[in-house]
Amino acid sequence: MNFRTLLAIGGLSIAFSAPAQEPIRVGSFLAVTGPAAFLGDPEQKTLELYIEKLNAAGGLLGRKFQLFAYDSAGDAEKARGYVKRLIEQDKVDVIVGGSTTGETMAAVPLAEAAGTPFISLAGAVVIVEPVKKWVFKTPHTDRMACEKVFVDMRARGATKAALISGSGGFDRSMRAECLKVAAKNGIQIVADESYGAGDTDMTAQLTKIKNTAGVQAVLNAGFGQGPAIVTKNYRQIGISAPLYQSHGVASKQYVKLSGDAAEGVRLPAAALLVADTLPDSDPQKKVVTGYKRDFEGRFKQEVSTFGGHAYDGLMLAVEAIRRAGSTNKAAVRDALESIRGYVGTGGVVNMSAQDHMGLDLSAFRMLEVRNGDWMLVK
Amino acid sequence: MAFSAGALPSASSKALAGLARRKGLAALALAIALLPLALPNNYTYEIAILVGLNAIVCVGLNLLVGYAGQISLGHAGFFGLGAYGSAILAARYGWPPLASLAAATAAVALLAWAIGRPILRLRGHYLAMATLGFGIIVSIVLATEDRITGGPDGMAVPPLTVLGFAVSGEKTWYWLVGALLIASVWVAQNLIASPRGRALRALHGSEFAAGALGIDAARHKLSIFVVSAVFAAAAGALTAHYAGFITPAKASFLHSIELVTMVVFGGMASTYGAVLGAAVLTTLPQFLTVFKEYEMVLLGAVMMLTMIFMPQGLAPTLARALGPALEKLLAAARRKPV
Amino acid sequence: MLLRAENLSRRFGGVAAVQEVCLELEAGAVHSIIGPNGAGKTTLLNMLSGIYRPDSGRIFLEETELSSLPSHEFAAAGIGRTFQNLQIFFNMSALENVMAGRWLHERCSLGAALLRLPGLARAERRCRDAAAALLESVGLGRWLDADSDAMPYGALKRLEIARALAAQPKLLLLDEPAAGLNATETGEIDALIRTLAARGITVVLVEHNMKLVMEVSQHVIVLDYGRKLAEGDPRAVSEDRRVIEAYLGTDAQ
Amino acid sequence: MSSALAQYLLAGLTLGAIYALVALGFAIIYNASHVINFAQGEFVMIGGMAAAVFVESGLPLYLAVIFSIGTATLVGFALARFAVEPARGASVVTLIIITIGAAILLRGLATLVWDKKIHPLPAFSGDQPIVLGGATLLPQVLWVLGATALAVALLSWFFNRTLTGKAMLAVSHNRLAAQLVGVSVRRVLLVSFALSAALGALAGILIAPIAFTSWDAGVMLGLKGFAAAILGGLGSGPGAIAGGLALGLIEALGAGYLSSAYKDVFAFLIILAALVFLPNGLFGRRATERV
Repeated sequence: MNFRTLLAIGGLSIAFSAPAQEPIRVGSFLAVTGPAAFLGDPEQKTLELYIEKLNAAGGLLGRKFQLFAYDSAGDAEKARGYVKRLIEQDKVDVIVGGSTTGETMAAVPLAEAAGTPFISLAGAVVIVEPVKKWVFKTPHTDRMACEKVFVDMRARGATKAALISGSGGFDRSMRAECLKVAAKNGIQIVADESYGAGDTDMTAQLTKIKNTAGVQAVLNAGFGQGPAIVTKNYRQIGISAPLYQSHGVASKQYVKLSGDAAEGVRLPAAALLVADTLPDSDPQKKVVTGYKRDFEGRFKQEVSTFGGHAYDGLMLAVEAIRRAGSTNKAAVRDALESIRGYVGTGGVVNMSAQDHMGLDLSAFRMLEVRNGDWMLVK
Repeated sequence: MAFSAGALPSASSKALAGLARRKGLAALALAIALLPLALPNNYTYEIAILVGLNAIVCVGLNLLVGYAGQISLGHAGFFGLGAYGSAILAARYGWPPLASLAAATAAVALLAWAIGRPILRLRGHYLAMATLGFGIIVSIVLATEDRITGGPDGMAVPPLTVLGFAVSGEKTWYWLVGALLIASVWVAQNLIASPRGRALRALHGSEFAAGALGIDAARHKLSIFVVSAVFAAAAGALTAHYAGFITPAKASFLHSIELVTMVVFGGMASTYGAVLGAAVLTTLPQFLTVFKEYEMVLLGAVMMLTMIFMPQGLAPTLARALGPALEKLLAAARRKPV
Repeated sequence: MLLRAENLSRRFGGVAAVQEVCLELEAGAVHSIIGPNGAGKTTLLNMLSGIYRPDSGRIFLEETELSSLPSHEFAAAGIGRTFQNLQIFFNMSALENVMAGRWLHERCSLGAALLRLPGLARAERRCRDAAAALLESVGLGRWLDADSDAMPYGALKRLEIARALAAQPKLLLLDEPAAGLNATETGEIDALIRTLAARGITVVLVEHNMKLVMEVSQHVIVLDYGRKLAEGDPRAVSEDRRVIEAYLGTDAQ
Repeated sequence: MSSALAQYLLAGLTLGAIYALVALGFAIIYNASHVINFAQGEFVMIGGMAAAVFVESGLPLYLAVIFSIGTATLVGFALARFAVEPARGASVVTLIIITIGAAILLRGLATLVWDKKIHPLPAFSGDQPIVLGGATLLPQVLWVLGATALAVALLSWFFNRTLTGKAMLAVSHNRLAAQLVGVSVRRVLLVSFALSAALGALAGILIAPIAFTSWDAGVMLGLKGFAAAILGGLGSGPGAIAGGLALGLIEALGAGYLSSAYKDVFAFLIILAALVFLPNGLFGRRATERV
């Protein structure tokens, strides 16, 4: 008898002894540490919190949920390894994870090959375009963010804009998308600067933008401390054109870091950021205030839209399993694709065979910093 | 001075070394042949394959760092260039992956030769800085030229095909990587046991004395620099084709440090040490991941404690500890009538 | 004339270590370079072996000019040496140290080394035998497989000589081979130098032990403050008044 | 001088001053032990993070600064005492791996003791930009430049006028000789780590109001500081300062006039070129080895 037969017998005996109590296995790989930790950290917390809540409420289909979560540290190779572990060893029913686009794209071929429903929490449009059979995503795409910003720029009479972006995956991807869709939205990009990871001063780049003729608005694609430094430097050297940030800094922390310099900065973001000021008629009001209360109550830290993406991902998976009535992977996948009108923290999701994200521009709200807080721009 | 200063890897347990050359290779082959019995699923195969690919890089890097005593903190640059070179030729220009792999490796060899000529004149920490700078330049270029490389989010890489057959599935890859690792170790040990290998070790021992024996330091350093770059580039290209995906993180400064750490951790100037170092440091995070937020602290602590208590690295320390016992055992076996 | 050096000079910072030194070394003889500490003996030796490039002056070995070449070219031309501060390859065994010395005669291509082509294995056996014989000949037979870092100082001194001899030099530069040795060991070095000379190897000896110098050399060169003070046969030099003055009170041997 | 150039120069000087402080830390430890301390960047992080957290907990800024420098100094001392010293006699590469392990450990500890968030530190004297020759600067920049100059002056007094400082210089010139005249090489090692940690922490505190701080803020600053130390010539104090300022200026001017995406590439290319022509850096001692 060899090792493998032993293992197989072991596996069988477990399967026979407890068929009904077999939990629903939710797999996750997130950048809990590393440079994208500010994404992975709230995402992980959200998943843990809601798996606990779901189980406390009795689980689903008479089964409890079990979370298998690994820290990929934002490293695509690690992510690949863990996804294999989730699929092969932990035998998960669905994967909700992938904080960054790089991690997600490294995992996509594995999920596709194994036929495991995979809901990504990363931003770039390449994840769902072209559509991949088993891959879905919850956050808005970077292309939508560009379009939302460009539409707002035009509304304020600007046609010539400058870009400044970081060197990370999110930043570079958004920059590329913005360059692609600028002309279509009537915006001409007249300056295109970047800064590196860990850079401490962007006045050189901004001075160059300031001295570029005709700049009427500036868009900064990036996350982490970079955008806050850009914001401070922007005010320091006295550029008067309006400054836009990306949804990458959609958290209170950005406002706190930038201080007064953030006043008047606009950015496209999900309703979650302005949960309390949403009118009661807003369809998302209930969901976003509920999530905000749960998260902030448990972790004593402010919500970010990133945690919201994880919430949406988990809830979509739960909804799909509920609709499918089992954890049969193909059935769950089909159910995911058929979800319409699901109200999440990111917007109202309408999935289809052609759209594995299901959000449109209306899901993005244009926010502005006023008196140290995010406000909806009417 | 600097890097070669301090304790040189000792030549002790030489009786073992001679034995190790033939028997060690056989033992490695046996281990690779038997390991699948302990690999229950494709995930564990994946880890084994990554260990093998990292070990190939480390065996090559050890020739440079451990034997020739020249530091490189930029080998991830070669790894990344091999990976991206092959990926780009295959994905964007439609080359058959085996040809793209060979072409990328050859191109990296040429590049290593070109940059090695000026920078290998530097010593110790200055050489470390120069190689580090090279690596950083490579990773920035790979991340910035996103139209060709896909940027920081990486790019998809077509699977490896040999004579029209796609190499796919973890098991196939396992045997391929296993065979390549054995070949790498064999080649590295051949080199070490040759006059050229002695010349390299002589350079490490004393560059003055080596020169006085007619050994051309510049030429030898350059040739071993190129050889180790070829190991890294080929392993990089293989990794890319295996994973089907590559990101600039594999060319980063942190990955370079990781590679050197594997070599030193396993034990410098020991080919099996390099393999052991790669195996331990590749699998360790997989175990530590269950400790979640303590993972980083534990990894750092393991690295520090190992190097404090086994400054020569794992393999030489183990060899010294087990060596006498092993010799006694062999002697006893010899005494017994067969 | 085996080696000719013209007007060699070398400065370090503000210090002129060697100034305008000319040398003519007859083949087959033992030449000694003596002088007080700091006289420039080792600097001169370093120039003769290509480790330092002279600021000015030229070096010829059998009419081939070596002046601006790197040290390994000096070795290839036939100049071998040992070092005042031991430069043993402590990462190798005694035998491997000597085998490394055979590089000029046992080199191989990178391809042959990587693939261990059959010819290489044979050459390696030859190399090993030659190295073992050399170690025997300097009286290190019992240290053959020893780790060099485990050998006593006296043995290491002879190991360096064996290693230098492995390259089959025409000219062997010995930098203080008897320094730190006791009388018996010095006697062995004395005998060894005589054997080398008898085998037709030209020797340059830098040494503080005057007894050894007087016994083995045919030709003595005296340096003082980087300049050549005197030269000639040992007796003539030892009676030279300037030499006695330079040495007065500095060296009781 | 155009206002753009003035702005670039200012940005470069500010960056350069921080790099110089980090580079000085590398130089001091290198001189005392021939170790390249890859945890130097973590000292910077500890300084910034500790100060930010102390301020958040309600401490006045000056106390937060003193306490955080003290914290970092203790960490530096502990690193030397419990990790580097027990491994004395190990090869230099082994020691480097130990410091890399220490860097990982310290980053991990920072996420546990504090958190993974980015923290601001209030500027020492406000955020109102000062206009100067067409360029604008934050008052914090004056603090950075002033404190760096003061630190350099104090260091030069310490090394040239105090017994401990002189002992440290002696060890860097000739360890054996220093030992023979009664200098405790062990003590020099401990002092050098503590001093470097304090300097690193100072850099971290000075830059935090400009660039914020977080558990991984030390990685890039450590790397750039190492590059600056090498460019200037390892072990040379003036070299570390010159290397730091040069690196900062190259980056800012490269970003301003060439390409901001490739500014680090220019910086490293210039360092490579400099090393090819000056293999011991700008101010490095020529290594003359006795044979």
